[in-house]
Amino acid sequence: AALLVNVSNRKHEAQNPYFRVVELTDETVDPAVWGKNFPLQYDGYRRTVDQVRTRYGGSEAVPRTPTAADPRSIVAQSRLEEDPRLKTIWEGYAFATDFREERGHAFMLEDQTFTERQHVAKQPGTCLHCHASVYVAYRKAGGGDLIAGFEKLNPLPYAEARKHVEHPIACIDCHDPKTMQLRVTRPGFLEGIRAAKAAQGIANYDVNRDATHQELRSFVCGQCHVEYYFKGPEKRLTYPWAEGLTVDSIYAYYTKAGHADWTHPRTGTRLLKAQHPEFEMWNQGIHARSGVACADCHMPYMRVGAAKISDHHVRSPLLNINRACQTCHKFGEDELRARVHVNQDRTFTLRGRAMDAVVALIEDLAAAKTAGRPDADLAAARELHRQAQFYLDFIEAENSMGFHAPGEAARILAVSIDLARQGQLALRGAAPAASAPAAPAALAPAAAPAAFAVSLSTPSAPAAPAGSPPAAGSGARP
Amino acid sequence: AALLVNVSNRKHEAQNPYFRVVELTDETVDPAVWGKNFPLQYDGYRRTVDQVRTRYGGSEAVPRTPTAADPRSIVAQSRLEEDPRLKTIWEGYAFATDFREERGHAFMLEDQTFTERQHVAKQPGTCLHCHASVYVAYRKAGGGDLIAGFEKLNPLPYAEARKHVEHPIACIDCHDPKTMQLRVTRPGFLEGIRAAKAAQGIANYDVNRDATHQELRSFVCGQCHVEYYFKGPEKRLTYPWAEGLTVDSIYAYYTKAGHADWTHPRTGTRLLKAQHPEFEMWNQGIHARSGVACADCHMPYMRVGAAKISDHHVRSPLLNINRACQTCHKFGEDELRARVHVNQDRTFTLRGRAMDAVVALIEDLAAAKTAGRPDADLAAARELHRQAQFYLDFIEAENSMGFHAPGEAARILAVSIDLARQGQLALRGAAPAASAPAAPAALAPAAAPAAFAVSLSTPSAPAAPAGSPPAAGSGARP
Amino acid sequence: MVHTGMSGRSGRIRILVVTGVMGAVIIGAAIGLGLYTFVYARGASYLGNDPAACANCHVMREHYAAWRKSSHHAVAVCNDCHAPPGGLAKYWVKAVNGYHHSYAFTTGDFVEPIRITPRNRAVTEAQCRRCHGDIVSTMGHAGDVACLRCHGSVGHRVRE
Ligand code: HEC
Ligand code: HEC
Ligand code: HEC
Ligand code: HEC
Ligand code: HEC
Ligand code: HEC
Ligand code: HEC
Ligand code: HEC
Ligand code: HEC
Ligand code: HEC
Ligand code: HEC
Ligand code: HEC
Ligand code: HEC
Ligand code: HEC
Ligand SMILES: [Ca+2]
Ligand SMILES: [Ca+2]
Repeated sequence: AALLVNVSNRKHEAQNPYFRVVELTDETVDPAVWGKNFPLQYDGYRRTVDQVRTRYGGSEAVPRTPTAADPRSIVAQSRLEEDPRLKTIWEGYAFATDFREERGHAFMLEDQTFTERQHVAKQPGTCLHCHASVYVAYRKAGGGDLIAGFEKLNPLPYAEARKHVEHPIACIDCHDPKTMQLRVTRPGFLEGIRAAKAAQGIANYDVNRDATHQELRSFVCGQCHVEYYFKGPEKRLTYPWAEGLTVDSIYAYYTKAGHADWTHPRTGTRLLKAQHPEFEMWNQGIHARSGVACADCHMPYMRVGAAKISDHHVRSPLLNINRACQTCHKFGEDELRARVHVNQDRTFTLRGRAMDAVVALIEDLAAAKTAGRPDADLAAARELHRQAQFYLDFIEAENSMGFHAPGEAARILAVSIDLARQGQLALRGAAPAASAPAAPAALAPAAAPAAFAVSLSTPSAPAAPAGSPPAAGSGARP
Repeated sequence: AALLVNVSNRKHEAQNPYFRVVELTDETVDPAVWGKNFPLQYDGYRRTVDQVRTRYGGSEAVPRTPTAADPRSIVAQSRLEEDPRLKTIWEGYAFATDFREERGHAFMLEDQTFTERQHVAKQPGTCLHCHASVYVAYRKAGGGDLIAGFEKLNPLPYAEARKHVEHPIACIDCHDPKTMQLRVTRPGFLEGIRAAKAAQGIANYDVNRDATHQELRSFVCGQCHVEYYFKGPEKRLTYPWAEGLTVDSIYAYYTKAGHADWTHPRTGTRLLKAQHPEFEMWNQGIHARSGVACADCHMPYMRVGAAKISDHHVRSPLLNINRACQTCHKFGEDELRARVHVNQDRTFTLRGRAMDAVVALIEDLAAAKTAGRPDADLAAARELHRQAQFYLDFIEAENSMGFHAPGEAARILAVSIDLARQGQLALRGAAPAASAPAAPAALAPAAAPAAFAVSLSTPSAPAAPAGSPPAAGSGARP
Repeated sequence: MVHTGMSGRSGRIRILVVTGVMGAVIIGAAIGLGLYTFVYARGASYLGNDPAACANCHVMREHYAAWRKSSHHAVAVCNDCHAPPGGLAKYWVKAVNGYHHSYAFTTGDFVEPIRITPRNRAVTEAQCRRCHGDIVSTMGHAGDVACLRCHGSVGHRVRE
């Protein structure tokens, strides 16, 4: 009987889990207003101010004395102080002056506004795309047209553009105010995913029209947690996916585009900086391949009374293992944490090796340059420096310390190490090794099904690896 | 009527899957006799003569014209012809003359007896430990004492010892004839696992007394699918596990022991050859950690009528995905095969890179030697050659092309690449990098629970990684 | 224990439905293996709700054993998840499955591990929502959220 009563009570609650007390329109930016209709989600959303550290993630609240230029009294720990090798690797670029562990969504706007990187370099309005609730601002600036507004704000000086926004990411950036359906509001992703799909032979893909619900549970995150660059004088935010999403295709894209983020002062190498490619790396992992979305782990369902809601306190799943992992993995919390650490510790060790190799190459190149050796002598080594640094940075910048795709992370670091050491050898006159291509053609197709893997029912077998043993090429073979 | 009989048979079978028609004693070597009691298992056992190739495993039946010295009319494909770099890497060692893809258990004795390696080198009786049913032979030779017989046959010339055995692996090597319980009969493993457990602080471990049933489902395979060497003039078969089972601890063990398998004629480096460390690598993988045994995948349960038996046709699980994998993974066969290939293709590509690096170092060393540079100049490079070659070989010799532990395989190859390239640099006067230790101390403890992970109920958290970020050391942190 | 099946319907209709569909089942099964075997293998178990009946077939025993250890053993029997709620539909599904399973079992013509068919997967998904409709009503846009993606083992976890 108890259960019965219990259930019927809940029935009541559940019939209307929330009351629409306010009308939400496509202009309602303020999350507090949305919160009136959805208090549970709003509560979680607000908790992203919490700062708790995990072995490699979360963040640490570091007190500082506010200044006029930077009123923040608390920031996250500095990654540059944690590992000074980063200063050598990024020398001459804004990141070498200030780079911190990232923290919760609540801080995104102030952290961007006040980072030292704003002072050592003139940043464009483009930056706001991923640090503020720009959806309404874009549409206003574009006279109703999202893309037009995007193009208008991008080239403005940051301070100018900053005036157009007031909130960090808000409900409206991921939800349709009428239906609460998930949706993509970011031009960068709309265009990036279209290019990526085109590379797979799918013409003019419209994510809000063509994506499945389960895909959107990751795509809303892919709006920002991706590698990017500013294209041309218009500073158009661009996701380098036209060749595909693997580090190899992204590097190929940049090579074609002839793009460089900065030139290393001591080595003279035109370098690329990778940023937070969580979406790209997740995409190469077993979880994406199994249809597991970002939200499954970072916004797991939680029960509140008779309702089951998505935990809007977006954070490290290691702070919420029970809900984030244990529905699918029936192991204890400590064991699951240990499994993550095994993958992360391994990535961390290889990352250290790769940094040593890249730093060694930098010193060798610098010495050669000071010694006045002609550019022709340095060309080969610089080419290798450029790629080794990007591959290292791709994993260094990815925020799961390898967890999202452990095997792929290790492969990328192994390639980085090889190229950096070959660079040192090139300076010593060794012929560049006729080694395997950096991009194992084999992997692209094999990994492709994962690309936006959501349907477990229709998995596709990989093509035979270009590099596989002569007699073993046939995909037909078991 | 047929139908009815059919059904009633099944109900019957269920209770009583076999009849004991013959009495089996601890002297009954011939599997055909055991087969009278257990025809289903015997049938599977006999099917290990099948030769079917997978992308990286199985084996291909290659016809040859029998000779007096080697009467085999069919062998497996040559790995040396598939990749000639192996000849350079193993130059001066027996493996450079004949090394083939391994095939089913039925061939183990003839393949060992007739391999070219028997002619280019004088092999000891020790070899038989893993290629014949030696259990009864050892006890006979030792006057009832297994170890005494083992010590007696080891030092004999192979041809001499060979006369003591007639069967390849047989039922009695894994089963107690009275109870059919699994048991370990191999001195090499009995002593090896005791040393490994001692390293973990567990004194005089007796595998047949202390191992769980689920552990034995892997240990019976670990009797042979392991790295080994012949210790001292007594040619005692030894598994190098006294420091632990990771490649790092095994390399540390060999360094202490000052052991070398051969000296590379052109480089003068004292080298180590790794052989089939399936047990050690499996042990570092997520499956071992999840309590999944060799037999779960290589001898999955199969239903014959109403009886559920273990498939004694030991082979590549990719030839039996449905039974081997789908009990635990609810994905289609093609998808599961694709997942294996993603890991294997990645390992294969890195293996190629590591081979290029090691071969390049060999050529550099050889050139320096011919140029008459003093040994002092070459010492550092040789040290690096020795380790890079062993790490490469560890994955090259492991027969799952990385599947048993994909992340670990990639790490080991990355270290190999780094060391080989550093060797080349050392020859060019570069100071050896003060790089991270080859053995990330962090991993050992983290991986330890996996060591003989069978109890999921009592997982242990890893120690903090020695190399992890300063502020992140505390194991207490989530 | 949660009751499903005919609850809420009047006994008279019930008997009609049952007898009517009984025929369907028996005929279905009969086609599959002949009346005698149907009885021998207790194919009639398809008509009841007793989980033990499902376990009459040894190939179902692992699931039965696992179900008894599951979070649902006290609240849902096999048919609560594997057959649509009462009415003709229930007996129809049972007739079809009964035919299929009996045939497969008797001929031994099926692959193990047994995998749920897409059709029965849909039945099960619907049953989850039947009991948990309330609690998941807030979840995204129910219908396109597959419960089994995360909760596939609530009924019985056969391995691990
Ligand atoms: C299978 C679970 C899972 C999935 C799916 C997943 N992640 Fe993660 N993610 C993790 C874990 C575990 C970590 C490591 C957290 C830590 O070290 O504290 C992590 C770390 C992160 C971090 C750094 C968090 C921090 O605390 O610093 C970000 C950002 C992130 N993931 C974003 C994403 C995005 C975006 C996606 C989808 C494209 C995604 N994740 C998919 C489990 C997952
Ligand atoms: C509008 C851009 C944007 C979107 C959309 C977005 N993020 Fe973030 N995310 C950020 C920024 C910026 C930060 C860093 C904030 C800071 O450090 O001040 C961040 C931080 C994080 C962190 C780190 C928290 C910590 O404690 O270190 C996680 C985890 C994360 N995001 C996951 C997600 C997931 C999952 C989604 C989708 C459900 C998502 N993000 C969607 C921009 C975004
Ligand atoms: C494509 C989306 C995107 C764009 C464009 C972008 N960011 Fe971020 N930013 C993120 C995400 C995601 C994080 C959190 C993950 C991380 O820190 O790696 C982040 C973190 C940060 C942080 C906190 C961590 C740190 O690096 O100290 C700062 C500061 C920051 N961004 C500044 C900027 C500035 C300045 C620009 C423009 C030059 C910019 N961002 C452009 C997505 C973006
Ligand atoms: C919605 C289901 C789901 C969720 C949620 C999920 N996983 Fe997984 N996980 C999988 C699947 C599926 C696989 C692939 C292997 C398999 O088929 O079991 C997997 C594989 C793994 C592996 C082995 C592969 C590797 O990279 O080593 C680890 C470790 C793992 N998950 C940890 C986690 C952790 C930690 C979390 C929470 C942060 C998590 N998973 C959340 C479904 C999930
Ligand atoms: C989770 C399943 C799994 C477990 C557990 C496992 N293996 Fe394997 N094993 C595989 C797969 C998959 C391959 C790759 C087969 C192929 O490439 O055709 C493989 C390959 C092999 C091969 C080479 C087979 C061939 O066809 O050439 C050997 C030998 C082997 N494993 C032995 C072992 C031993 C010994 C253990 C335990 C110490 C073990 N395996 C544990 C799945 C497993
Ligand atoms: C007495 C030693 C010994 C034991 C015990 C043993 N193996 Fe082997 N195994 C071998 C040898 C030797 C070969 C290679 C035979 C040849 O190539 O002629 C082999 C080959 C294999 C192969 C490769 C088959 C192929 O088609 O390539 C697999 C898989 C395998 N063993 C798995 C196992 C598993 C699983 C166990 C335990 C259940 C086991 N082995 C126990 C010695 C052993
Ligand atoms: C510790 C156990 C063990 C010992 C000792 C051992 N083998 Fe093996 N051998 C194996 C296993 C396991 C395989 C199958 C896996 C493989 O081929 O890598 C194998 C495969 C082989 C093969 C077939 C594949 C090939 O290499 O061409 C030959 C031939 C062989 N061994 C010869 C020998 C000889 C000669 C000796 C003695 C010098 C010896 N073995 C000692 C375990 C052993
Ligand atoms: C390489 C090791 C090995 C060899 C050789 C071997 N078996 Fe087994 N056998 C196993 C394993 C592992 C199991 C599973 C045991 C368990 O889990 O209880 C098994 C199980 C059995 C069982 C129990 C029922 C079953 O199938 O699970 C019988 C009976 C059996 N074996 C008979 C034989 C006979 C007869 C032979 C010789 C023709 C033989 N075995 C050779 C490893 C071996
Ligand atoms: C007895 C259960 C069991 C069997 C049998 C099994 N697995 Fe797994 N597998 C697991 C578990 C447990 C994990 C860890 C992730 C998780 O918790 O789901 C895993 C993880 C994996 C992963 C992800 C980790 C990685 O290395 O990428 C792959 C791929 C995988 N298994 C493939 C296979 C294949 C192929 C087979 C058959 C040859 C197989 N498994 C057999 C239980 C099993
Ligand atoms: C006559 C013997 C028998 C009885 C009684 C039986 N089953 Fe089965 N069942 C089988 C066989 C055989 C299969 C495998 C059929 C196949 O995979 O082709 C099966 C498969 C299944 C499947 C998975 C395949 C599918 O059709 O989706 C489900 C679910 C199932 N049974 C549920 C039940 C339930 C619930 C009961 C009791 C109402 C039951 N079974 C009673 C023999 C039986
Ligand atoms: C609480 C719900 C629930 C109950 C009760 C339940 N099942 Fe299931 N059953 C499921 C789900 C869900 C699946 C599908 C598993 C999957 O695909 O992950 C399933 C699948 C199956 C399968 C196919 C095997 C598979 O894994 O696909 C069989 C057979 C089966 N059930 C039999 C039974 C029997 C017999 C009983 C009663 C003893 C029973 N079930 C009780 C939910 C249930
Ligand atoms: C006949 C009604 C009924 C059906 C059908 C049913 N459930 Fe339940 N379920 C319940 C009840 C009642 C509870 C509460 C049991 C308790 O608290 O012990 C429950 C508990 C749960 C729980 C929480 C306990 C746990 O195992 O984590 C989950 C999750 C769940 N159900 C999911 C499902 C899914 C998924 C399905 C479909 C495969 C399903 N249920 C089918 C009645 C049902
Ligand atoms: C970074 C993206 C993101 C932001 C920002 C966001 N949500 Fe969500 N929200 C999600 C995702 C993902 C889901 C799960 C949707 C699904 O699977 O259908 C969700 C689900 C919901 C749901 C459906 C019920 C549930 O909890 O699953 C409501 C209501 C909701 N969000 C309200 C809000 C409110 C109110 C805000 C602002 C305070 C907000 N969301 C901000 C991503 C976001
Ligand atoms: C993405 C993974 C995921 C999906 C899909 C999912 N759930 Fe859940 N479910 C969870 C998690 C995580 C919890 C635990 C929440 C908590 O502990 O607060 C849960 C809890 C539950 C509970 C137990 C609530 C309680 O504590 O009593 C029920 C019942 C339930 N889910 C039913 C369903 C049903 C029905 C569906 C399909 C409509 C479904 N779930 C889909 C992840 C999921
Ligand atoms: Ca962080
Ligand atoms: Ca083989």
